[in-house]
Amino acid sequence: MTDAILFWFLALVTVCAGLSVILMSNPIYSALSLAMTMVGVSALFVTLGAYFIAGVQLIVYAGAVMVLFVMVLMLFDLKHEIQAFTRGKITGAIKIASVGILAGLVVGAITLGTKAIEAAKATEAVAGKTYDNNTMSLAQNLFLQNVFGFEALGVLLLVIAVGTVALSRSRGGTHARD
Amino acid sequence: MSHQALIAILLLSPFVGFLLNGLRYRSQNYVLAGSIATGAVFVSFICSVMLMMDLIAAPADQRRLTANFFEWIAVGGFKVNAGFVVDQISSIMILIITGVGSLIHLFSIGYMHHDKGVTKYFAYLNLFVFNMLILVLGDSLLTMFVGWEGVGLCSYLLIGFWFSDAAKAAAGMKAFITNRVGDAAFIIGMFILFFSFGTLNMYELNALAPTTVEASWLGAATLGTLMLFIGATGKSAQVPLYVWLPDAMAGPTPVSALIHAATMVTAGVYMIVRLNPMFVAAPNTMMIVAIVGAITAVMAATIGLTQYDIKKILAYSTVSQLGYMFLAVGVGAFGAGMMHLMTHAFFKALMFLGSGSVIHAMEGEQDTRLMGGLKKYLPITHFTFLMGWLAIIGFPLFSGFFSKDEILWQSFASPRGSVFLWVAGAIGATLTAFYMTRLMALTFWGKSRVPKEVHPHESPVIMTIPLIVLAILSVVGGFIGVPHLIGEYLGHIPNYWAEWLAPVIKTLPEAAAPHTATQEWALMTTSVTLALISAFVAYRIYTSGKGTNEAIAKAFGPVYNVVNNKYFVDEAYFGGIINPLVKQSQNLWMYIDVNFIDKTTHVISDMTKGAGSLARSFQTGNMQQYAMYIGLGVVVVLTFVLMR
Amino acid sequence: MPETNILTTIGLEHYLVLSAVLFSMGMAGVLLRRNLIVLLMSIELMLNAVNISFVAFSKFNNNIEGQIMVFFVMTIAAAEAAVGLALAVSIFKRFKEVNIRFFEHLKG
Amino acid sequence: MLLSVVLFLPLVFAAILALWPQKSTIRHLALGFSLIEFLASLAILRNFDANSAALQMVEQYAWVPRFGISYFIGIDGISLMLIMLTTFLTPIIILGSWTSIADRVKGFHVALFVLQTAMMGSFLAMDAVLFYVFWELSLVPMYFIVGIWGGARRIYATIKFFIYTMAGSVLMLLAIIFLMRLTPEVTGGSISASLLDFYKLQIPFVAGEFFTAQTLLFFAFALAFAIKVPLFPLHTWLPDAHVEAPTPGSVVLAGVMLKMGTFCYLRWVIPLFPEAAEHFAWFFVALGVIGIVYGALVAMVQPDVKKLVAYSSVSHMGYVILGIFVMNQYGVNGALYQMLNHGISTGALFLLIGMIYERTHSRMIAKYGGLASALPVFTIMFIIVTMSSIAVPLTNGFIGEFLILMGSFQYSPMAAGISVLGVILGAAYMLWMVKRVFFGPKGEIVTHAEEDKEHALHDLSVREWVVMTPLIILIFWMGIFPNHFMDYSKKSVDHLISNKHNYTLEVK
Repeated sequence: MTDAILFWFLALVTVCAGLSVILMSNPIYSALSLAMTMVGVSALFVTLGAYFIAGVQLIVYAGAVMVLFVMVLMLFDLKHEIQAFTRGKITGAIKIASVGILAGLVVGAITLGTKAIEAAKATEAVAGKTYDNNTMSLAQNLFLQNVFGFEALGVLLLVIAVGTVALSRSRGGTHARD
Repeated sequence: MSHQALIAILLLSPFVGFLLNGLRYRSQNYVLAGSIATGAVFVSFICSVMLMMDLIAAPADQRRLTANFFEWIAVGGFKVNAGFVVDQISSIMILIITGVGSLIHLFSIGYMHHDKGVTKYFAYLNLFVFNMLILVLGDSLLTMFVGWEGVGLCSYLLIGFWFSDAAKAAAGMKAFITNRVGDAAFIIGMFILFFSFGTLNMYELNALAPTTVEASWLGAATLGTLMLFIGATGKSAQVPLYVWLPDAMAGPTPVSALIHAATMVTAGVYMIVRLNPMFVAAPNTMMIVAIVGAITAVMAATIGLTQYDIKKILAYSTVSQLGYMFLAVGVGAFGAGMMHLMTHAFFKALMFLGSGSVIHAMEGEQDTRLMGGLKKYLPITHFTFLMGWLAIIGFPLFSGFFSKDEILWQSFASPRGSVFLWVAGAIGATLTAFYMTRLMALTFWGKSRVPKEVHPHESPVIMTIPLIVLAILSVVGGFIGVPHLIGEYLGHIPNYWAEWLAPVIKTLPEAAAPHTATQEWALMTTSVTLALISAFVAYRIYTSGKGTNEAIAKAFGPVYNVVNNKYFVDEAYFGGIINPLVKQSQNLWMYIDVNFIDKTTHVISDMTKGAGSLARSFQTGNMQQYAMYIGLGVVVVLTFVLMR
Repeated sequence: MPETNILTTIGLEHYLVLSAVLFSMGMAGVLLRRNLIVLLMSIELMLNAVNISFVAFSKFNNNIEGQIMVFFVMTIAAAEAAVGLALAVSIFKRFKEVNIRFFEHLKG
Repeated sequence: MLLSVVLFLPLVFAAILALWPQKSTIRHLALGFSLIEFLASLAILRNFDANSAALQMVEQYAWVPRFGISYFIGIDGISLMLIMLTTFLTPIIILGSWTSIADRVKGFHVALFVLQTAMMGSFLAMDAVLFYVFWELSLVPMYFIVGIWGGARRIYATIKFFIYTMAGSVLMLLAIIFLMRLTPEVTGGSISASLLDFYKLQIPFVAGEFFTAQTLLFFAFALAFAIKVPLFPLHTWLPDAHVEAPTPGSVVLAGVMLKMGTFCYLRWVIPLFPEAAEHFAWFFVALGVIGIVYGALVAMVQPDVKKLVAYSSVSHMGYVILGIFVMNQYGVNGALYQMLNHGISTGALFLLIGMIYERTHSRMIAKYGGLASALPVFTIMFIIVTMSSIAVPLTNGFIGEFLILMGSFQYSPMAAGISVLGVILGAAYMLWMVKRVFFGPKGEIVTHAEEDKEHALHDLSVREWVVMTPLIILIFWMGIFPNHFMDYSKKSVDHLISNKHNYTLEVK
């Protein structure tokens, strides 16, 4: 029962924060709302028992990434307000409609899909495999089975670091004419 | 010397002359150029004489000297050698070509000495002789065709020799293209003969010629020879392809003498004589040949009546005389045709050279209305021209008399002749006498109409010697072929000519209707009398100064107008064929190429472009729109998956 | 199968639906907002939504691989944010604005 | 080995030229290289056995073994002379472009050598995929030659040329893939792209039905090659390409590239699809005849000398197609000969036009007139080449044209009767042009040149003499001693004609 209450509460917080990310016209508020969403998601990870991931989520997202966002926003010192939403009623309508239909379809797919999964579970009874949901097993998996991916990510991050520096040193614009 | 070597020297000597003069084309040393060229042709002449003596020495049935130099084309069953033959027919031709040719070369040294391109001129002239020798010596139709086109080329170059005059350049082009029309038919004729008889070698063809006369119009021999004859109408200036010859007078006068009177234009006659067994097998073709010859003889003669340009008169006269030769071969009198070919070569070359001498004296003037009374200034020219005149009007015992009389008689008496052909021939002879006398009267006799600033003078020796030699030949040349009837009367002179040619001439298979000597005498007297009367009338009219243009125009009205404009044949060709062709070609280009094919291509490319710009309209560059397409795509895919 | 209360028994589908809702919101943000920074934030939102489903699957399918994947996604997300923000900075330097319309030079 | 050396030597030369640092010696180097290449090809001529119809000097190495694609080249009588033509023309082209190509000299010569390899490759390749690679490769350098060194409308012309040819070859690629899929029938299970395996195929043919395998394949190939030839009505890219191309580009295009199309009819279309080729021969004969007359008529009214010669090419190539599709000894031998003739005489014409264009910067016939008095030697050369072009006996043009007409007469007297008009019209358009350009009173250009001492017209330079002399010699040599050239190809042509229904090439 507490699980349920906790879930519904977290879900509510996350969704509200998410909504305010996309609805707030001031990007600072959006950023703060995003931080709130991150925290909510992190808490959801806790409810799912993924403690390490939850921690990382807090540190990386809510900490580093969000600070980056806010710092950039501060750096810009936006003088004039950008129109919050795109123009064009028809495309806007199509966009909203497509998003809505997508959400509906996905939800529909989920309900259909999970029923199928339940049914499969009921017939096959797969759940025999033991599952150590702790940080150690995560680390073992990461550094044994997925060590190549891990290292590749390291390289990617290095590249990104160099690329970012290069980009921010450039004089700006995608079509630098001068 | 072996006859192979002789033939090689005969052929190559003018070619070497061409190369020598051609490589130093800038030189203006007319003596050197002329000596090289004349010498080259003279060497050939000596070779011809030696070959002729070899032939005479050989027994009558073995008079054939061949020289096979190399295999020219060999594809499948089609083999043609660079093979040359000297026999009874071609030996006469090479003598005429090199003999008359040497004289004309000699004359040219005097005539062309002031010209800047004199070396080039002699080079071309030598090249012409070379090609003409290939034409007459070639043992197959294809080797003959090599010379056939080669002389056309030289004719083109020589007519357009003074190319900076647009009209002269155009005349050269006209000659070449008109000849090409004939040549195209000649090519087809060769194909017909080759695919029917399997060879182009003329001896083999003659041997293979059908022995029974082909009655059908569609027989191989008939069609083949007809096509070859069309080729001959081009080269030998017969109706309907004669139009180039009068224009060809734009070339230097010795060229007209050599190419457009004595040699090249007779190639058609030579070709028919060469292939006489094949023609004999095709009576329909021969009928056409005779009719075309008769029409040409009369038509050209009538046009000749109205011309004032001294060379144009001679040109139409040439066309008319060529008509006689075709009339002769058309009725099966191949020997008479060849005979007239030779005598005509003498007297017409003489007259052309004479006219050259006159033009030379008149400082380039060719209009006979500005001449008259030149007799006293140009005694030698006048005298030699007089001989030529007597020969051409067929004055008894002059060379032209024998050949022309024989043709007229045969056109009546031959099994393939008819009285109509004789009448046409006689009219032609009468007209010839008239316009030639008119020419004499306007040029040499009567009162002088020479402009004051022109001082006519007799030509130098180098030009008069050829005139004298040709005059002698014109007078006596006929005696080697005296018709049987007259020969008896003159003291049993045998007809050397007929005997010489007999082994290579096929007699007509039809039996000749019996004719009496009286008939022959009567016809001969009639035609000669008519000619003399008309010559006398012309003499009276034109020496008295009555024969002005206006007077005659008044007398004959529209008829004169039509004739004076050469029956509007040139106009008809230009208006009916050439201009529409050019115009339609323009249309083809504009409408089919540019407006149809290219337009179609452009429409296709525009369609591609249109499809591209349609697709481009989705690529707005707006990233959010792209994201929307992704979203829509996912929606569509998911819908598809879920609905399944 | 016994009837379960949808409100009290929290199963896989609850998390998945939440994930779907968050994803759609993020997507709506990407499609509709014009501020480049907000756009990037919306992308982060979408990535987080995916992460939720990964972790949920990991839990309900007894498989640790899902969490590994989340780990990777986070790294990528951080990298993407860094590059995106660097681009935004470049755009800003030039136009003094971070409007998405400056990215329309891709027009074909 | 020799064949590969000859084939790839130009590519090596191109690489050397591309890396050559000294700008001033590029031309000399290129000329030297092309002469080496010509000497190397003379070695092929020496080693070639003219008494055999077999495929000689064969080289075969696996390339993509999975699909049976191999590097497979060989030479027979049909391709030999075209290889010789290619290697012969290249030094002449390089020397002929000595002054006319002024900028990007290095790039031009690199492109030229790459083009040489590509063209020879398409003559030598006996593997369908290899052939296709060379065939398409030949487009690229030509595209640049026209597009970079061309005239004012060069971009339009070069794109038109490229897309036209490309459109055709796409169909051919499809057909090649289809044929490769058929090959397991004859190779015992494995796919092969070898032309010799293709020859063994018996592709089903039903007369009167269009949608049968052989007919469709035939048209796929025939269309690709017809565009290249170019055959009426697919010819409109040619005049544009010729007019815009620089002189050397025109010479290569007319001299060799057009022959790739006609050659492939002999190498690919007729042996692979004999029934369809015979069944539809009338169609191609008709197009050839139309091309002859049409090309000549349109050439007659062109105001631009180069365009006139371009249309005359359409006419001449019409003869070649006519000769090929009458499929008898006369026709095919004549067509092969006419390919060489056209390469030499039209190449020479384009070179001459290039020379005069360099002097006067105009190609408009109307502006000329009276050129003969200013440039006598040039005029004589031009007239000689003209005579070759209009097939006067004792020049090379006559042999080819006569044999083709003869072959067509055997096939259908009517075809010969119409195409013989080309003989007349050919003389008409060429001589009319000669008359307007060289004869008559002095035109605008000549009077202008006489007044202006700086732009005075000068007659042929030593270099131009060297360019023209070999061509002039060949014109007469080929006209007087055709056997010296034809003997190499006769056996192969006979073999093709008599065995077209089950054509194979012995490998030697």
